[in-house]
Amino acid sequence: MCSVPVKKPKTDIGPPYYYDMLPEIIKENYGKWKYHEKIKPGVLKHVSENGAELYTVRAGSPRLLSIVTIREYADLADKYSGGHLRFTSRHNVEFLLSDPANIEPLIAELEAKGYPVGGTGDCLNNIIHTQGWIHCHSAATDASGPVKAVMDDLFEYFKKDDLPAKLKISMACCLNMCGAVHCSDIAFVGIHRTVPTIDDAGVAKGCEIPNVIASCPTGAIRPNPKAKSVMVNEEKCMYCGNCYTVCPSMKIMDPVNDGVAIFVGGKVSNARSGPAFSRLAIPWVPNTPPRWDELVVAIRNLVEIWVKDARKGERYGEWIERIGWEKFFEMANLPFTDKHIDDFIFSVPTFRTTTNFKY
Amino acid sequence: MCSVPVKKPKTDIGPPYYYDMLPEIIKENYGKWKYHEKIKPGVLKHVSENGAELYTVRAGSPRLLSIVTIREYADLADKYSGGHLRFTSRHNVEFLLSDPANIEPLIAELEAKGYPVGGTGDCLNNIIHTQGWIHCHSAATDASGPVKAVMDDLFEYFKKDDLPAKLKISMACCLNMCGAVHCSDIAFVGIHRTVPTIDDAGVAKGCEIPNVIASCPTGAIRPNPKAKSVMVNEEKCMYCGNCYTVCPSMKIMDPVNDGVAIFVGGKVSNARSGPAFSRLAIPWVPNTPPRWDELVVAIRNLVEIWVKDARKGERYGEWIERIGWEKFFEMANLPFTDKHIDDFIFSVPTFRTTTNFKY
Amino acid sequence: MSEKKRPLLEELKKGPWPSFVKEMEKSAHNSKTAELLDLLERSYEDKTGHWKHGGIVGVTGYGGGVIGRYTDLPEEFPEVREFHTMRVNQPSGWYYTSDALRTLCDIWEKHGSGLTNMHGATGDAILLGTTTEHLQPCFNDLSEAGFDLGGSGSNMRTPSCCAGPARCQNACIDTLDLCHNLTNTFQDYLHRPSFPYKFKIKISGCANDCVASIARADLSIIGTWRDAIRIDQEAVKEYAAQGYDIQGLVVDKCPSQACTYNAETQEFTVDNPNCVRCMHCINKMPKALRIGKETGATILIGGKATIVQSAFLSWVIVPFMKLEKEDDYAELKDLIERIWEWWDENGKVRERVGELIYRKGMREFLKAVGLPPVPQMVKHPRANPYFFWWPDEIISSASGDAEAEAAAGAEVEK
Amino acid sequence: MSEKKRPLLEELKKGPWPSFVKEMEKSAHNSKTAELLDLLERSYEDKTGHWKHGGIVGVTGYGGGVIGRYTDLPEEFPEVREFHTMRVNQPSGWYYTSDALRTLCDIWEKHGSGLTNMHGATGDAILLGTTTEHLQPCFNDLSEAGFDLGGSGSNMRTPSCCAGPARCQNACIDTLDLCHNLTNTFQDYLHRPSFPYKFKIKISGCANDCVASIARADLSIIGTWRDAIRIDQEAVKEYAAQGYDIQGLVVDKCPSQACTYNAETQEFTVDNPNCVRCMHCINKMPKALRIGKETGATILIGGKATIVQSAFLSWVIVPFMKLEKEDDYAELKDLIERIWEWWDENGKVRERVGELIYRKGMREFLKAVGLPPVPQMVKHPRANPYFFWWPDEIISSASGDAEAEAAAGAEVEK
Repeated sequence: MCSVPVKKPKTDIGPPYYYDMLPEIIKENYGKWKYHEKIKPGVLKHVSENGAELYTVRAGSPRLLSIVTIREYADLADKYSGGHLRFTSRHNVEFLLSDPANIEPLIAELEAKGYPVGGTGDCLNNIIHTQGWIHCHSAATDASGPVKAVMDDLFEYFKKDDLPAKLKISMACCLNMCGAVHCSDIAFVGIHRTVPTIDDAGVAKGCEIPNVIASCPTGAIRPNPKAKSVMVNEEKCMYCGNCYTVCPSMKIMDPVNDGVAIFVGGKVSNARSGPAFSRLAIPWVPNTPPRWDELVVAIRNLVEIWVKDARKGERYGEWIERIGWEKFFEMANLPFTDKHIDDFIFSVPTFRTTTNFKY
Repeated sequence: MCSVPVKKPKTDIGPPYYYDMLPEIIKENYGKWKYHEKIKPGVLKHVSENGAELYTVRAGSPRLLSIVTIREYADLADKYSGGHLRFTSRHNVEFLLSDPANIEPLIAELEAKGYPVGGTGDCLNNIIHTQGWIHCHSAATDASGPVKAVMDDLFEYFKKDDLPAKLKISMACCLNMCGAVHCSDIAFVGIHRTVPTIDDAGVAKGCEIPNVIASCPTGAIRPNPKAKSVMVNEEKCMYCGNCYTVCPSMKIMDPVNDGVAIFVGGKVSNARSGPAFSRLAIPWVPNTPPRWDELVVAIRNLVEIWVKDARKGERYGEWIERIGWEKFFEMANLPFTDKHIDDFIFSVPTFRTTTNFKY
Repeated sequence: MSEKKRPLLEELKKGPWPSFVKEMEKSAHNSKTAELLDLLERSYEDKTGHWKHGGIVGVTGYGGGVIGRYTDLPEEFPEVREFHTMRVNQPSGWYYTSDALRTLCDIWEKHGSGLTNMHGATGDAILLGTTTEHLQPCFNDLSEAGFDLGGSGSNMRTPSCCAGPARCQNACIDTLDLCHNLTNTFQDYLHRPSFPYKFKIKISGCANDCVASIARADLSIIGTWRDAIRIDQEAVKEYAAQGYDIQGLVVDKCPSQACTYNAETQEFTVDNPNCVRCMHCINKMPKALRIGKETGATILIGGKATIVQSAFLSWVIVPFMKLEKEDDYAELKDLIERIWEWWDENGKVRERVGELIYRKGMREFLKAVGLPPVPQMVKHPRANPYFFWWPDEIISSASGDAEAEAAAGAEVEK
Repeated sequence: MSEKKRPLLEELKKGPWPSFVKEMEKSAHNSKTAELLDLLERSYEDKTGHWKHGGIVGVTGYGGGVIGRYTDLPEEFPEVREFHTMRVNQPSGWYYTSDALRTLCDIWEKHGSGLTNMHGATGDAILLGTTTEHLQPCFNDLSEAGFDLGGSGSNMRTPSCCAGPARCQNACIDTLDLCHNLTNTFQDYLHRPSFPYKFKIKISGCANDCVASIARADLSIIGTWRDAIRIDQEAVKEYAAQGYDIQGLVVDKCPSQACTYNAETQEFTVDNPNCVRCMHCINKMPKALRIGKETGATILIGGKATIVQSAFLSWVIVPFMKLEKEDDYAELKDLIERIWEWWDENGKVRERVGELIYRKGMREFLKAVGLPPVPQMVKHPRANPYFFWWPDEIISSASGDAEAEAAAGAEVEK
């Protein structure tokens, strides 16, 4: 046999050098930016110490991108921004323009192609999210679908920057909570609600039992020596699915009972107050593809009460901090349940150890 | 033999009826008090809805009282307050006067007998404390002695009510922290610093080994089946002495290494901010009877920096909250050590999860 | 005699604060007390205590109220070979007549060292130092004179309370009556230890919490109100006239920004729905501001000192409960008994109720004692998604189950 | 074809937000992507995912960078029987030229589904869906074109950073250079899993933390400064002239009350020693206020998402570190290696470094990595008295031991 010799690939070459990706205006003003202004939703202007002006036009994306779209981005960049663009950590694309005359034509073309411009300043930013049913083995719900449904509903807020403050919504399709879902103004998370179904033969054959036992945050898994498998203590299991990640024979999916939990009030920035975790608002809404109507309504409600009541400059959590969680539940017209009360490792510091509260 | 028949005592009769202890003016105005005023340090005036005026004169005590003193109190009460008095939760005695003309003569007589009048409003109140070497089996230091030494040194502040706010100091002679030592403006606590010395024979004979093992907050005790006793993991033991309480053969006293730790910034009242724990300021000062000079100097320093820097109305912890712990350690000229960083159950929520701090 | 024999303690007779050494010397004609001084001098030399506990001592019919204490140097100090403590249940609010105090002193002169604590951290009057053989006669005399013992060990400890409506305008509940009532109702739990561990009840009339109930009691009862703060605008004007900084010292320090003061009209207002009733403004302007009229108490649970799982402050379990003398505080007592029942059934040895709730979770506790979860129980809801579902909240078939959905709180207002 | 076959997904082509279904259809000439749509429709019907992981796949010489993925319905959907992900290490700050993007697209058209994420939460460009046999050829093409794989599994994950000094006036450090440098320095740790679990590094140029490093990274590097905020008083006056509410929106919201504004002189001042550098005032008045000149970074540790011990935010371990290009970031790299060494030695399988520190205590961690304890590491010191002593802090004999006393921090300033 005669095979074409394959050149051995170079390994460990590291990522492409970022500097080679930068437009001239950035190379000239690298580290010399003085301030920026918000021109309008989706458009920023950075001014450097020597007066150079850089314009950024931001457009939202569905995160899942076809190479067809990426090539369209490339074409737009060639046409309007000298071939230079970047992506943000929240799945937006940003074109880096040195000529302000190109701003409006670029926006027009983006919008015409269905790529909305917005998401800067006191806008709703794009929802950061995970893979869901498109690719994830442990997803308790889809990701792209619920995100699309919610963004369709809240679309106006992506385009307007007159919210009380930034609004960052995040989504994770299971308790692993990939991405900073635990620190968002509003976060929604796929959850399971039933204990795993154990395939004893599968466990015996394919899983390392000590690892399965160690994977459980609440110590609910113990050996089942007879079956060379494990058992789950139903009272201790809180359906996180970590055992399923370690051992696929601990099936955690339950199409009827899986659903979505909604958390509110987190933030990452240190501005004013330090970073904060999102806190449970709604323990469960059902999984209702294709458009997750209950979820969409619930999130719209959570957004609206904040828009209506918050003072200028108050992030979601800062607003709740001021009015109190008891008022939040009242205003949101949400039941407060035993699920809202922490019972995990650090529960005690969350208890109200004061008589200072509102009725 | 002929014995006098003993009458079988009544049990479960409950405490004396408080109402029988009250002076007429209180019975007449019970539940009808309208407001009170601070007349001067140690003297309060309560005014009722119908205009009645009740005067309270408060005097400090060393908590350990001889019946000789209590009889003196009784005589003073007969002379000045119609035979009525009460005690406070901080070891003060309070005479309840209806005739304001009796205030000054009572004070004069109290002071002449060595019972200082003061401790109200923005004063240093009496130190609440435990038994120490006078009576406690688990004391890591004496209680009455250090308290006497500190109160002698801070005496002026018991007599003046111009501190930034109330100042409540508490003392406990071991980690059991009897009394609300964990929630005081300044708290000092007897601590051990070495692992218990195990008397195996004593453990085998006198202690229930499962209880000894369960008593350890850090799981540092395990069985020693050979000796029918237990062993202590030196790396896990933090010298709380709880095992000693359960089993006297786990000797925890160490005269050379035992000493006193000092905590600051706690409060109990819900006024403004909710109740708060005191936090570690000084991990150890040595046990130096008879007058604990190092302790006295350390507490004086802690008081003075607050007196000097706090704004009117700021309790100790509120002051630190405003300036920040990093400034507190600087101002107090105290080293910050690895002991100050929590490593027990609820440690993680105490870590600085923000870049917001001062240098 | 003392100066030569006890040079270290002699140092503690100096200084302006009342000296406990002098107190002990006042009773030093009692041979026990004299030897206690010598033993204490020894501790000052050794830098260690010389006491052992253990050995069950008590009085007939009671399992608590007496703390056995023995020196570990009985040969050298035979008089304090036994030196037990008796806890005497104080009258509510620590009010006494001089006669009641003298009666107590006489009994203690007859049976003990003559040393006391007025009072101990438990609330009891502490009679410090007697022998085993004196315990029963001393109790008999106490009982005859109308005194009873307090609690010790794994039982309900002696309840205690603040000065209350007898001498405080802020008392939202009759702390004295409630304390007396609970103490008498639960005599059996007080005297006969049958719990996993100690259980403390402390009652404060308002959020100033003068008995530190939130820090020191497993069950903390703290008076509050649910209507409006009463404002006497004329008295506000008087404060203003005296140059009092109402804006700076009162309004600016309101934790929920519920106060306002109009410097021009000298009018003070409270946004009552947003007031958290912290007492600050009332404390600062007692002549002008008063608690509301519709009063009751907040009930909190779990407070304890350091051992074992570190100190806990009590947390809210009932935001507001009317406490009615008329029905003998039935609702509160019923709740207390349900709490004890659950704790008794589930608690390990030496596990405080707060530690048990931490271990089992509030949801188990609330369900067992029949309290509804409310946001006032938490500073903020949980951050983790690790919550449990009750079997009746789970949908049993693919056809759906409307009831379970409703139980799960899934409804959304349209 | 699609409308009849995929009615549920069809619903998600409606509405103003860009549709991921349309994106998929753009690449549906690829048979994998077409079948992925069908499989997704099935998931929408079933309300469950249809993916399995497991089965080690990868490229020669690497232990990570590829995520194996298989459908659990391989008979029905043979085209996605294997549907692996490749993580491509992004350029610092996600800056691209159009050519670089086209290169990536061409490679992915040749070897995969044509679907991507730009970018995943890890920071990498995600190439979504290929077969085992394409992995090595795809990698070869990527490498040839100047791209490398990112991390996955128990290794250093792909470092990422914010837009940095290329497009932000707040960048206190050169996040882009630092990210590139660390990524290259630690290539071996990135590609060959040898840690107890994943280790993420994220770098933000200022406390606004645009890459959420404090929430998402085990090691969070956040730019800051230690001198004074720069104030352009003329620009302040311009804000004032435009009617901007400087007092209400800037000064009153300063968390440490370190700003003042004099409405008469229109002067803005910062009390820098009491400033916590939170960025609020700078964010609100970017034309007038700038970060200081003496810049560096705060280093924090322990951030992670929920599993296992609930989510942690990173906490401070070095309040301020100069990060010098000149010395190749030697101090930081040295610290990172010491952290890895301790974690590697002490961590259990799947134990994140923050969880290990929780288990062992900060004192063990600090000693091992050689960092001094400072108050900036905590919100407040411990409340419990359960602290440990090192052997050399204990006095060994009754004669005393001055060194141990000093080590214990017992000195008091007179």
